[in-house]
Order: sequence, then C-alpha cells, then structure tokens
Amino acid sequence: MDLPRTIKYEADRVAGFGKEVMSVPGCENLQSCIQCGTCSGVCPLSIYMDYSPRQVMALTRSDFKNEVLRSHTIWLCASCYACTVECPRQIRITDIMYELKQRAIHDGIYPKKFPIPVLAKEFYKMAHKQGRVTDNWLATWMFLKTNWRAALGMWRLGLGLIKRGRFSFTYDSIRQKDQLARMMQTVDNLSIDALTDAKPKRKASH
Amino acid sequence: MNEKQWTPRIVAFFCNWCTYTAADLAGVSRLKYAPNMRVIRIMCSGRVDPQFILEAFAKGADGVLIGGCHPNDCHYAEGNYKMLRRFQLLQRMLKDMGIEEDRLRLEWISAAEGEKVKTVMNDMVAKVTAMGPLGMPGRFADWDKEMEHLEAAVATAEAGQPAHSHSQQEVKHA
Amino acid sequence: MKYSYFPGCSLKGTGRSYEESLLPVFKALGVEMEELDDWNCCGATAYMAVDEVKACVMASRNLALAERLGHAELLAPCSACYLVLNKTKHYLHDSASVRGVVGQALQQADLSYSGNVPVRHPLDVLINEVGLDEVKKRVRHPLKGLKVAPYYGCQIVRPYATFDDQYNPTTLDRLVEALGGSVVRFPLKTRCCGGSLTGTLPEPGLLCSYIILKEALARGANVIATLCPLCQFNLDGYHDKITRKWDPVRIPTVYFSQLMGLAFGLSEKEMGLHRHFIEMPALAASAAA
Amino acid sequence: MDNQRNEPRIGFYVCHCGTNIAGMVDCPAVAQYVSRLPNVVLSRDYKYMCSDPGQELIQQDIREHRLNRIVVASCSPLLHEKTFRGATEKGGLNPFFFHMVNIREHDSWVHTDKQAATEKAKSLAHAAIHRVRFHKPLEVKQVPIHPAVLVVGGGIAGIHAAMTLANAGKKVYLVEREPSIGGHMAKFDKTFPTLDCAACILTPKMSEVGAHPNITLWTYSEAMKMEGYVGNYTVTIRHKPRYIIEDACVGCLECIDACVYKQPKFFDEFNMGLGKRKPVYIPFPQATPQVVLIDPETCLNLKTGKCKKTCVEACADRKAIDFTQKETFSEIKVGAIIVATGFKSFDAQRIPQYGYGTYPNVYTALEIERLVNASGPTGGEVVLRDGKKPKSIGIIHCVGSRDHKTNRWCSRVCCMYSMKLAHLLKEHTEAEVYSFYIDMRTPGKGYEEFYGKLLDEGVQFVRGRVGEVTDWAFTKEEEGKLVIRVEDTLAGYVRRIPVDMVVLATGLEPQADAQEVRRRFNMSCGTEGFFLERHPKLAPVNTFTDGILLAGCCQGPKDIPDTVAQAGAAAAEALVLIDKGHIEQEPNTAFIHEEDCSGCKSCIPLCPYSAILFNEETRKAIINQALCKGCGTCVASCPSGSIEQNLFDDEEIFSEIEGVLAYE
Amino acid sequence: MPKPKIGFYWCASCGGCEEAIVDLAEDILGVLDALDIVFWPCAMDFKRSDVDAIPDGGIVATFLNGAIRTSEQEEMAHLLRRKSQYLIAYGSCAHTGGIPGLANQFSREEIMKWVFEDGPSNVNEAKVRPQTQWTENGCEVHLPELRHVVRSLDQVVPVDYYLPGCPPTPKLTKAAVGALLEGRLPAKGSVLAPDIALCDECPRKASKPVNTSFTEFKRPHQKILDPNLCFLAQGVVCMGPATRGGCEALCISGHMPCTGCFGGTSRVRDQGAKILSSLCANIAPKEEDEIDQVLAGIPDPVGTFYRYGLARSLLRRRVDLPAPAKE
Repeated sequence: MDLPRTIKYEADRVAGFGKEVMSVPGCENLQSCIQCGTCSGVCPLSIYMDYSPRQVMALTRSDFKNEVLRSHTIWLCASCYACTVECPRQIRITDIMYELKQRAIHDGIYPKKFPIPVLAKEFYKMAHKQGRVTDNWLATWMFLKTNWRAALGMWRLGLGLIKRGRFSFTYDSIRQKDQLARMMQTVDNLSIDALTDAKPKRKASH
Repeated sequence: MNEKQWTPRIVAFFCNWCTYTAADLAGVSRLKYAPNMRVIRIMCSGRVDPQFILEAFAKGADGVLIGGCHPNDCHYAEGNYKMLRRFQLLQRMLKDMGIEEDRLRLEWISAAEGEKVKTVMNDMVAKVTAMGPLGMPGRFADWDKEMEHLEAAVATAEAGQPAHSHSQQEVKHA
Repeated sequence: MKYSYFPGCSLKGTGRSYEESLLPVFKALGVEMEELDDWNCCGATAYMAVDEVKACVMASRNLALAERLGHAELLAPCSACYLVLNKTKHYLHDSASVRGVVGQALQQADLSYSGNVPVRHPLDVLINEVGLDEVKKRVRHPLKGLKVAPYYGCQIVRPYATFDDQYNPTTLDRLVEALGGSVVRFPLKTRCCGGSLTGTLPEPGLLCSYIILKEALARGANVIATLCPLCQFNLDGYHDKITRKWDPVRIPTVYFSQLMGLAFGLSEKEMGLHRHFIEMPALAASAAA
Repeated sequence: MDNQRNEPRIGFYVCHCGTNIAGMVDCPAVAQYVSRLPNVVLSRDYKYMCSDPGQELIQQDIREHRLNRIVVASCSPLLHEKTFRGATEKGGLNPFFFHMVNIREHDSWVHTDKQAATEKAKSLAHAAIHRVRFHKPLEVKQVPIHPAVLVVGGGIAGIHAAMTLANAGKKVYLVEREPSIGGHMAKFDKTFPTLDCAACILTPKMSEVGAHPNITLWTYSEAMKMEGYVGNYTVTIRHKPRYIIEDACVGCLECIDACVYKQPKFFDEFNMGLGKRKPVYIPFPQATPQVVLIDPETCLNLKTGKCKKTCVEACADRKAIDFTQKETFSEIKVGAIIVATGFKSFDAQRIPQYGYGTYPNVYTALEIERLVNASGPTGGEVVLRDGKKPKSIGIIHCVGSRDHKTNRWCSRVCCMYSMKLAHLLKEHTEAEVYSFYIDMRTPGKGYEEFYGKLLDEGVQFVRGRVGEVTDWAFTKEEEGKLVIRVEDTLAGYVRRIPVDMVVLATGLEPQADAQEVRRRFNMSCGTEGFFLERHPKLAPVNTFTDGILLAGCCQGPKDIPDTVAQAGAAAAEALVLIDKGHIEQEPNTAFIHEEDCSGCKSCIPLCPYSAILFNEETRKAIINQALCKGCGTCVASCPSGSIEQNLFDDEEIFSEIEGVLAYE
Repeated sequence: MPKPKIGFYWCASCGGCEEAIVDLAEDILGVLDALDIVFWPCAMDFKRSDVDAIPDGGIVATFLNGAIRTSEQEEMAHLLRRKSQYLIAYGSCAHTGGIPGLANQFSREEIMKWVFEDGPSNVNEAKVRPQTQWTENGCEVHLPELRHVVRSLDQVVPVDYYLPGCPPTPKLTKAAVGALLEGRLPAKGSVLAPDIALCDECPRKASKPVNTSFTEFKRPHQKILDPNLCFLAQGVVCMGPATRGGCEALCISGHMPCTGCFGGTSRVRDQGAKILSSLCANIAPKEEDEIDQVLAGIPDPVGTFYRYGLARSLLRRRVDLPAPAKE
C-alpha cells in the first residue's frame, strides 16, 4: 500500500509568495491573522472545501503557493463576504480569494476541467468582447467546455427558460464595442510600473 | 549634509503632556515614520511663541508642526486654545508673506494617539516634500547678493585700513 | 425624483421580470429612471476573478456614463452590480494607481469620472427617499395573510452595507409590512444562496438554496421576497433538482417589486410573474381578500 | 560655585541603550560630531548611561574636567530626566545644568534608515548643546501636603487601597456611586483558580471598611470636581438622595416587607435582571453600608405622591425614611487621589450573530455568575428561562475581546473565568459543556493547573472562534436547540454543535463615563479608553498628574490578585507622597522682571491658575510662584518679552531651534 | 580745540526725520554751539566730495535716516560708515525699514509696473521707465539702481546706535546728542529709548481692563472711540504693548492708537509676532469659525503688525518673491 507523505519540506514553499499576496492593497491585513477560524465558521460553503478558508490564509502566509492555487477553496468562494465582515482582524478574505483566483488563472494552476475557473474565463471573454454577458449562452459554453454531459442534464432548465421567455437567443452587446476595446487596450499597454501599488504583476492574461 | 537629495526639515513643538507622550508611545510601539521631524519639547502648546515659528522658518525649516492636547483636554485648562487662536491668524499672515498654509500645521494628539503621531508626521512630510524646500537662509543669501558688488568695492578700498571691517552680522543670516 | 438606471445583464436576460416589475412600480411612485445609454457589464464576480483592474475599468465606464448623464445618483437593482460598482468606487478612492489606470482608459473613450456618483439600490431609495408612507398610499390590494420570508442575500449588505444593518437588515421587512403582508422571523435572511456555484458545481450551490427554501417553509412562509436576480434564479429554478436530491421544498421566490406591483393592483402578468417556475397560487386569493 | 557661572564647559554623553539606540543610530559618530561643537569639552558614547557606572561616569567627568553643563542623549526625558539630574547633582552641579535628548523613543525606535536616524540624533544633540549654554541654576520648590486620601470607587481595588491607607493611620474618603461597595466581585460566586467563595473573602473586608474609624465611606455618591494640585486637591462630592437617613437606618429591612408592593417586580440591577426587587430595597444581603434605599423611578410615593407609605409606618420611631431628601454636596481636601473606578462588561448585543437579546437561552457570563450563586435569584439552581435544566452548554470565549471591530485587546480574565464557569455549570447541571476558545490563556499562579483539572473533568474544549449562534436546524437533533457553528481548527472540520444554553464570555472594557472621569482627574486614556499609567513598567499606578494614582481594572483588565496587588501599590505610592510631608515642584515657573513690565495686563487673563496679579502700586504684573504651574502661555503672549520661564526660556528655545536646523 | 564734527543724511525716507531735527527749534542752536555740522545735504549745500575729503573716522557721529533702497543709498551708507566714529540709525526707516519696508511684500517689477504704468494717476503710454544709464547730448548720465530688497541700515553696514520713531521725538534726539557730547553712551548696538513698552507711559493705562477678551476687532475709522478709554478695551488694535515707549504717547494723546514705530523691546526678536501672540491669545471664542470671525477684523496682519518693521523682521520679505538675479 502506498502511503502519501504529508510532511512539508522547505523546498515545497515558493519563497515570497505570501509576501507578494500581502503586498496587494486590501490584502495586507493577512499578516495579522490569528487563525481563529471565524472565516470557516461563517462560510456557507466551507463544508465542501478541501482546505478551510482559515487554512488557505495559513498556507498563503507560509508560501505554500501550489497547495493554495490548486485548492478547490478559492473557486468555491461565492463572494458572499461573510468572512470579510466577521473577521476579528479585519482581513478582507474575499478579496484575498479574488487575488488568489487571479494568480491561479494567470499561472494556469487550477483543475483544467474544474468548471468554475472556466466560467470565469468565459465570462471575462464574453464581457470583454460583447461588453455584456448573456447568461444562458455563458452557461451553455461553460458546460460544453467542461462537461457536455452535464449540459444535457440542464436541458430541462433551458427549456423552462425558453418557455418563460427568459432565454435570449442572441448575444446581447453594447454599441460601442470598439470603444471598450480601446479602453482595455490602454490597460494592457500601461507599463507594470503604473500599477505598482495596486496590482504589482501581470497584464491581462487570456 | 551633502546635497545628494533634498528632504524636508520640519520643526515640531510638542506639549509635554499629550503629544510628546504620544510620540514616546509611538516609539514604545515601534511605529515607523519619516525621520524628518525634529521635536522640541515644551510644557504646553500655549508656550509656542509665534516668534519660534518664524525663527524656525528663517533658520531653514521647511515646515513647522505644533502638537497639543485635544480641546478641553489641556493639562493647563486652555493653553491649546490660545495656540489655536494664534495659529489661525499666523497661518493667514504667513500666506500673505508667501508661505504656503500646509507648512504650518496644528494637530491635537492625545497621549494615547501614538498612531496619530505617525500618520501626522508622515502626512506632513509628504505634503512638505511635495511643496519643495522653503529654504529661507538660501533666499536671504540670494537677496543679499545684489549688495556683493559694492561690498567687494568697499573691501578693496579699505584694504589695509583697520577702521571697520564690514562683516555684516545682520546680513549674513545663513 | 430622477435617477440614472443601470439594469445590468441579468435584468435583460433571465431576470427580466425584475425590470418588468421595477419600472412600472417606481413610475407609479413618481420615481423616474433613465437607463444609461450603452452601458456595459459591471465587471462582476466572475470577471473580477480574472482581472480586478479591468473589472474596475468596466465598472468605471458605467460610472462615467452615469456622471455624464447628469442625474445625481445611479440605481443598480442587481446585488452583484451594486456591489461591484461600489467596490470600484472604493478602489478608485483608495488607490492612486488604480485611479490612474482607470483615468487613462476612460480618456480613450472621452469619458471621465470624478468619483461623485453615489450608487444606490432601489430598495434604499424606496425606504429612505420615497418613504413607506408614499408606498402605503398606493396599496390597493394589501397582501393580507401573505407570510413572507424576507431574503436579502449577501452582497447587498456585505461588505458595503450603507443603508441597512449587515447582521439583521430590516428594510425589506418593513416594506412587506407596509404592503400589508406579514413577515416571518428568518435567520437566514443574509445567507448566501449559492451564487454562481449553482450553475457550475450543482451540489454545493443547490445545498445553499435548499437550506434557505427549507428554512423558509419551516418558518411558515408562503413566499420568499428577494431583491437580487441571481438569488431569485437560484431559489426558483432548481426545485426539481433539489427535490430529487433532498426533499420537496416548493415555495415561490419573487422580487420585492413584484409584491409591490401586486399590492398596487397591477396584474401578475404585468409583473412578469408568469416567467417564474414556481407560481404563487395562494397569493391571488390572499390579495383579493 | 564659580564653575557654574563661567564659560560653558559641556559634557556630552550618547547612550547605546544596548542595541536599542545603537542598532539604528551610529552612536560613536554622534559623539564625534558633538565633540566639534562650541563649548563641548568632552563627548562620549557609552553602553548604558542610566546604569550606575554610567551615572558614575558623569559625576567623575564633572570633577575631572570641570564640566558645568551636562547633556545626555538617550531615552525620553519622561523616563530618565530625574536620574540624570540626580547624577549631575551628585557630581557637584546644580541639577538643572543638565539637559536630555530623546534619541530612542523619538529616533532609533521609529526610524528604519540608519543614516537618517543618525543625522537626526546629531541635530537633536546639537540643539541640546546650544540650549544648555543658557541653562541657569534653579531651586526645587517645596510645598506641604494635605495628609488625607480620596479613593474613588468601592470595588475590590478601592476597598483594598482604602483599608491599606486607613490601617497605616491615614484619613481616607471612599466614594462609591452605587448604593453599596463591593463592585463586580460582590456578584461573583467563586473565584478562580482556588474556587474560594467570593462573598466569603470579600464580605469581611467590606464590613471592615464600613466600620473603620479612619474611613469616611460615602456610597451612592460621586466625586464631581477636582481642583488644585498634588498635595492640595479640593474635591467636590455629590451625594445622591437615597430617601433614607443613613445614620438612622439600622438595616432591619422591615420597610421592605412593609412596602405596598407585596411582590418584588422591578428590574434587579445586582442580579442582572434575573431577579426582581421592590422600590425600597437593599442591593444584596451583605451590602455595605447596611442601609436600604428607595428608587424614585419606581416608588409610588415619589412618583405620584399617592401611597399609604406603609414603609414609614414600619420604620416607626427610627424615622429613617425621608421623602424630602435632595442631593447634597460636600467638599474635601486631600493630598492624593486613588482612582479605582473599575470596568464595564462588554455589551453582548454588539455582536448580534451570537444572538444575545434574540435567543432567550443565550446568557452573559455575569448572568451565569448570579445563576450559579447560592444567594442568586434561583438559589444557585442553574435553569433556563423556561425552568428546564440545560443538558448541553456552550461557552464562547473572547466576546468583545481580541476583535478589531469591537475591542482589540485581550480581556485577560475570560479564559480563566470561563473555565471556572464551565466547572461550576458542570457541577450544577452535569451537562455536556463545550468551551470555544481562540487561544487558551492561563498565565498565573495555579492557572494552568486549573486548565488541566478542567480537561480531566471532561469539558469539551474546541479551538475556534464561533461563527454564529442560530436557531435554524439542519438535522433532526438540532431542532429546538441553539446551534453553534464553528471551525474546530485543531481537528480541521467545520462543526455544528446543538446546545441548550450559550454563555458568552464577555470582555472587559472601560466604564461608559471613563472619558468624563479622565477629564475630572486630569488623566489620560490609552487608545482603548482605559486610564493611562505614567509608565507601563516603572510607574504602573501613577498617572501623568502627580498625586493621582490608579488601581484595578480602570487601568486595564486584570484579575483579582493583580487588582489587589495594584491597589496595595497605589496605596503605597499615596503613603510615600503623604509621609514625606511635602512635595517638590519642578521649577519651570514663569516670572516677570519688574523693570521690564509695562503693565499692559495682556498676560493676566491667560493664566489658568490666576497666578498673575496686577500690582496697583507699581502698576506692573507679578507672578505668584506658588500658583504658577509652568505652562508658559503668558511667556509666549507677553508682547514686550518681559516674562521669562525657567527651563523653557526664549533663549533656550531659540537656541534649540537653531540647533535642530543646523546641518552638518 | 575744534568742535566735533557731525553729519546728517537721508536715504529712503519721507523727510520727516529731517523735520524732526529742525523741530529741535532753538535747541538746535545749542547743538550748533557744541558741534560742527559737516554734512547735511537736505538743509545745506554739501556735496559728496566734501565727505570724501574728510579722513576716515573724521566725523564723530552721523545721523542717518531712511531705509536703504537704492545703490546710491547703499554706497552712501558705506561711505558714511567709514567716515564716522558713530553711525546712528535715525528714525524707524533706518532702524527697522519703516514704511518703505512694506514694499518688501512686492517684487521690484511689480513696483515698477505699478508706479510707472498701472497706477491710476499715470500718463505714460510709451511705458517709459527710468534707466540707470543713458547718453544725452554726448553726456553719460547715471541714475542709482533701485534695489530689489528694502533694508534697514544695519542690514547694510554696522550701526552703533538706534534712535527709533517715525520720527524720533526732539526729546530723544536731544538726549542722544547730549549723551554723545558728554560721552555717556550705553553699550554699542543700543536703542536710545526706554526698554519698556509704551503702556508704561500711556495716559490711558489705568483704563485698560484686566480681561480684554476680544469679541471683535475694529479699525479706528469704523467706530466712534472713547477718547479716555484704552484702545484695546475698545477692540481697536493698538501696538502699544509690543512697542518701545519713549515717544511720550503722542499718537494716543492725538486719539490714535499706537502703530508701532518705535519697534519692539530688546527682549523681542519680532515685534509683529509678539503682538499677534498677545492679541490672539486674548480672543474670547473657542470655535475655529468664531475665532476666524473675530480675526476678520484684522484684514491685513502684515500691514498692521509690521507697519514699520517688515524689513527687519524675521522673514524680512515676502518669501516667494524672486531673488534679484532671477527677476
């Protein structure tokens, strides 16, 4: 029988990862986490998480980048902000989750067929391209990309939506798509320096 | 100090009971702030003579900060109000003399507000840095340069004569 | 009273009954809402997960459009839009560099944003500007006997709770009472409905919805009132799946604006109630009574 | 000493303070810099200037190098100015020829750039060197002290301080605003970790206070106003009407039985509302003084004037009841004041997710103290509000402690008292008891052992801060219960635990009127609102106002042993003051040169102590040195520069300004 | 033995100080008995060459009035310094810059522009300005240059004594001359007037209440004033408390508040700052807005507190004015 080893060596850490996350505005307070577990205690989704939010905080602070970015936790966060509001150290946990999600997408470290990051990326693409998001199409694309069988399971809901006039057959979009594209291009062109105190790293990645 | 990069010099007058103690607290709490402030301890902000402020500017301060107890909390009942009133007219007068309002600042900081000492110090240093040097001694020297030509001539004329050596104390402020 | 209006993608799609009910009800109350011309996606939740700065740029375009339109305040009925627009305002206020990037991007569109357009939720305006007295005056068919579980969801009170208490909000409770309905004490009023998870990872998402539906029934409610299109969709659209997984929890979830419309004497059809999966059989009877 | 009047010969010392200063300031470089300044005869750096050898060094140098001015650059003058003045004096100089430079609190501890910090130290030292040239020899003033002491607050701290002083033969006024002394401790059932009966140890002390010939006990009274200065404070005390003549009441309590209200029906403050009382009542059986009082809010006669006054009948010849009583005031003179005003228990409703005030079976710890107390409202029987016995109980720690949204500090006693309550509750109910903690803090004699005992007793300790207490059920067994949702951070699971009773271990916070009291006694408050001690280590019971001392939880949360120890320390400090018979005053007073004063009177209204008088004969102003406190407001305001201030004279400050702006 | 020689000269001043010397009236005859006036261009026909001819230190004392404003004045100050054993700054302008010193609130360009172009009484369409040098009929003509900064005399050359006042009173002048003749001179650098503020000799001194507690400030023309009551008691700024006495309170007797021409006492570095400090500390209100309301009664603090002393004050000149080279 193969027993997995649970010990962590220093080599498993990605030095500087925690510091980097904590240097992002809004994420600084993570340094003062006292591991009380309030975040997990109030999280409606913590019951499904592989690491509890508290553990994600601990792992992040200790530079366990790969473990954090691979965890389901960050993708299960539904952004209800309960943890952020309750945290006795006023750590903006939801924002840290966003930060970790962005890093996961940027570094491509997430379960490939895991549907949530795919939804995020599809959402992003559609919003980027059309200026608006047509939710039923978004869902359709997402299912096709991850698990087309699941899409089949959704047919009843889709049909219901169509029947009730809640299904849009066309893509909604804004008129001035070019304007939006120009704006996004500007962001892409801005040097990293312009963002040092906000988003220290990447340009958009997709 | 070598002229590598200018950083402001700010003179601060802190009252013994509140603000000076708060600055001590900031120290005990190991809060970190900009090193540009030079604190002079006085017993009460009411002791701050406007002459001190003008003198500080004239001697090269880029800003002056006065720290006192919060209204109604003065150790000596109302010294801080006396300072507040002077401050309001002085700030206006300084503006008429071409010194920006932000170079003179009055803050109420209680003995408990070590954090506020840090914030105020950093904020004031940032603001004064943005305004650039006031550099009064240098300005005095620049103004007086227009007399150099004549002084030189006088010096030549007097060479060898012991009557009066015109070292001009008043003129050489710097 | 005239406001700029940012419907957001949902109110044009699966949540269109929200808009269909909100517009006539506010009109009846004398509140004018002018839709932003060519608004774009707010940059919501999923977008933020990919690029927060760009999400800010998306949101800022809308804020700038609102500023150009000139009405003092912007109404955002969707909780996610409300949150993202407000969050962007905070970011712009707090971070000079984000402000810089956004400013340059806006320049590309000949737009500018000075930070001066408050983003408010229609419920906020209803309670604090219009006032419940005005609402009461227009009630033709009080919702007598209707037991309502007021469900606020998460993003309207967290983390930028401005018009209501974040632990125990009461604005919706008071509105329902003004309409003649009765409110059940509902401890889950701000619990998450599962949000976007329901569509992606059915198990956790559905459980969230199930807990809310089940508890509303346990508290004796016969309808859940909500103010967010995603909450409405989650609580309304998945009854069959939930029933298959756990037990039957059949209870309708409607927008507060729909309840208002019914109380004002508008028809179910006008309020878009026919678009919902779970209809409200008890409501017609009680409203008529 | 001619030495002192000659040309200044300055000795300069820069202290390393171990690495406290030397770690951020290049001390030898500072000494080197100063050595080149005018009038500096000697400039040294040394590891610990405040140490004996450091002080010895100064004395020796004064003698060997004929120094007549001393400057030490080290920590804050508020800490060691006295020390170095002493060394200067021992060296044979007037102590006021010393000046101190703060390069620790104001420099090395707050900066991160060694070069900039060193630069700053140099310019601060430069200023002191400039300034000290103008120093003059000064005499310390002596003022006699009034030998009585006022103790404000009659909790265990106030009681202990008052007893200590009274036993030392001093006159003590003990003022308590509640109708009885005893404070919070009187409400407790047992005390940790020994489980002594709180009443058994407190009650005898209370009666002793009541009977002590040296103590004037004023309950239901408040110290309203304080004037004067150390050694000579005048305090005004307000006595609220109890509608009972204290001297006439013998504590027979017959009036209570006789009250027209047959049953107690009003909120009983002492029992946190868990019990009821009548309009005429005694707060609790052991109350001191044993005197009843009448609550005007509920007394029929005081409210409506229409009552049979059966109480008066019952009191009969003793005639202790007086419905015409009004509030009165007395004025006392004391030399020192001990402030022991205690704490306030955190209001649990401020954390709504724990359901206090919403769910009837959520209690605060103080309520449980009464509930488990044999003399409490239930006679010590622990029952829920519906009369049922709880089968499971959850105790939540850190309610209103260690929380940035409410109170950031650790309340220090909650872990211990929670365990005490866990023990008592288990003892009384045999229920399953859960204790939810963030970190278990048991730093005290016998405390950790107590924790061990509780573990042995089978209390379920769960490490995790509770997310919420709610009444919605997910499973069958949760129905009808309160559900605690928490992450068991040690086990790594989120848990839902249904219980019958929830106990909130509320933290300690400053009294609601702490700010007012602070102003009244000229004290400072820390960030969190507790009264600020002069120095956290070296002067923990002193305040920045001489003669005002602190004891107990008004200074910060502490347990009973620490409170008593601190009260003893405060009493000792008061004794030191009083027994000396006089106090020495800093000679930083202002004075007017008669020949310079034009008699413009500008200064006169500015003095907060009315120390400046106009001499009608000479038509000039004069300053009464005994009244001057040295704020310097008049000095700054004299339009003709005719007022000087010792230690803070114009020339001294001007030279300091010039010094701090001197560039190297 | 020849009579000691003395000189009088004026720089940037109004001529009032010259009047003051004439105001010695018949006493001037006594002066003439004892002294020999060798230079007094205002009253007698002396030329610079006359001064050049005197050996260095050949004049016992020169009374120089007026601030130093032009290159010529500066040159004369140096010349007279060299020729005199004692150089006496006579009157406010020489002492502290005086009224001309108020020009230190403006740059030279601003002043020129106003005086020669924008002033309402100007007719100068060609915008001609005086030149320091030009040629007329083959002759080169020179005019002194206007300096950018107005200076007190001691900011240009060392001064031995000061006689304050705008102008100094005959009594003080006489006393100074007397002291000079009798060799009873105080320490160098002294101001030859009492070192005590004006209130000491003010006829209204007794009428000043202990607590002025200002609730408003008025300028003298805004109010009908009680001729017997202390001005400060009436809410009118009087510089008396911050101003050296010795003037015999002439202005007060003329029912005008003191404007400060004698300068501060020896214990004060900046007269304006001192009076500001004293007045403000005695304002009644505590709220910032209300304090500002009271202070609004002093619309021009620089002009009020530094009417005679700006040039010699701690700040000397409006600090954001360009340096001469950069103008």
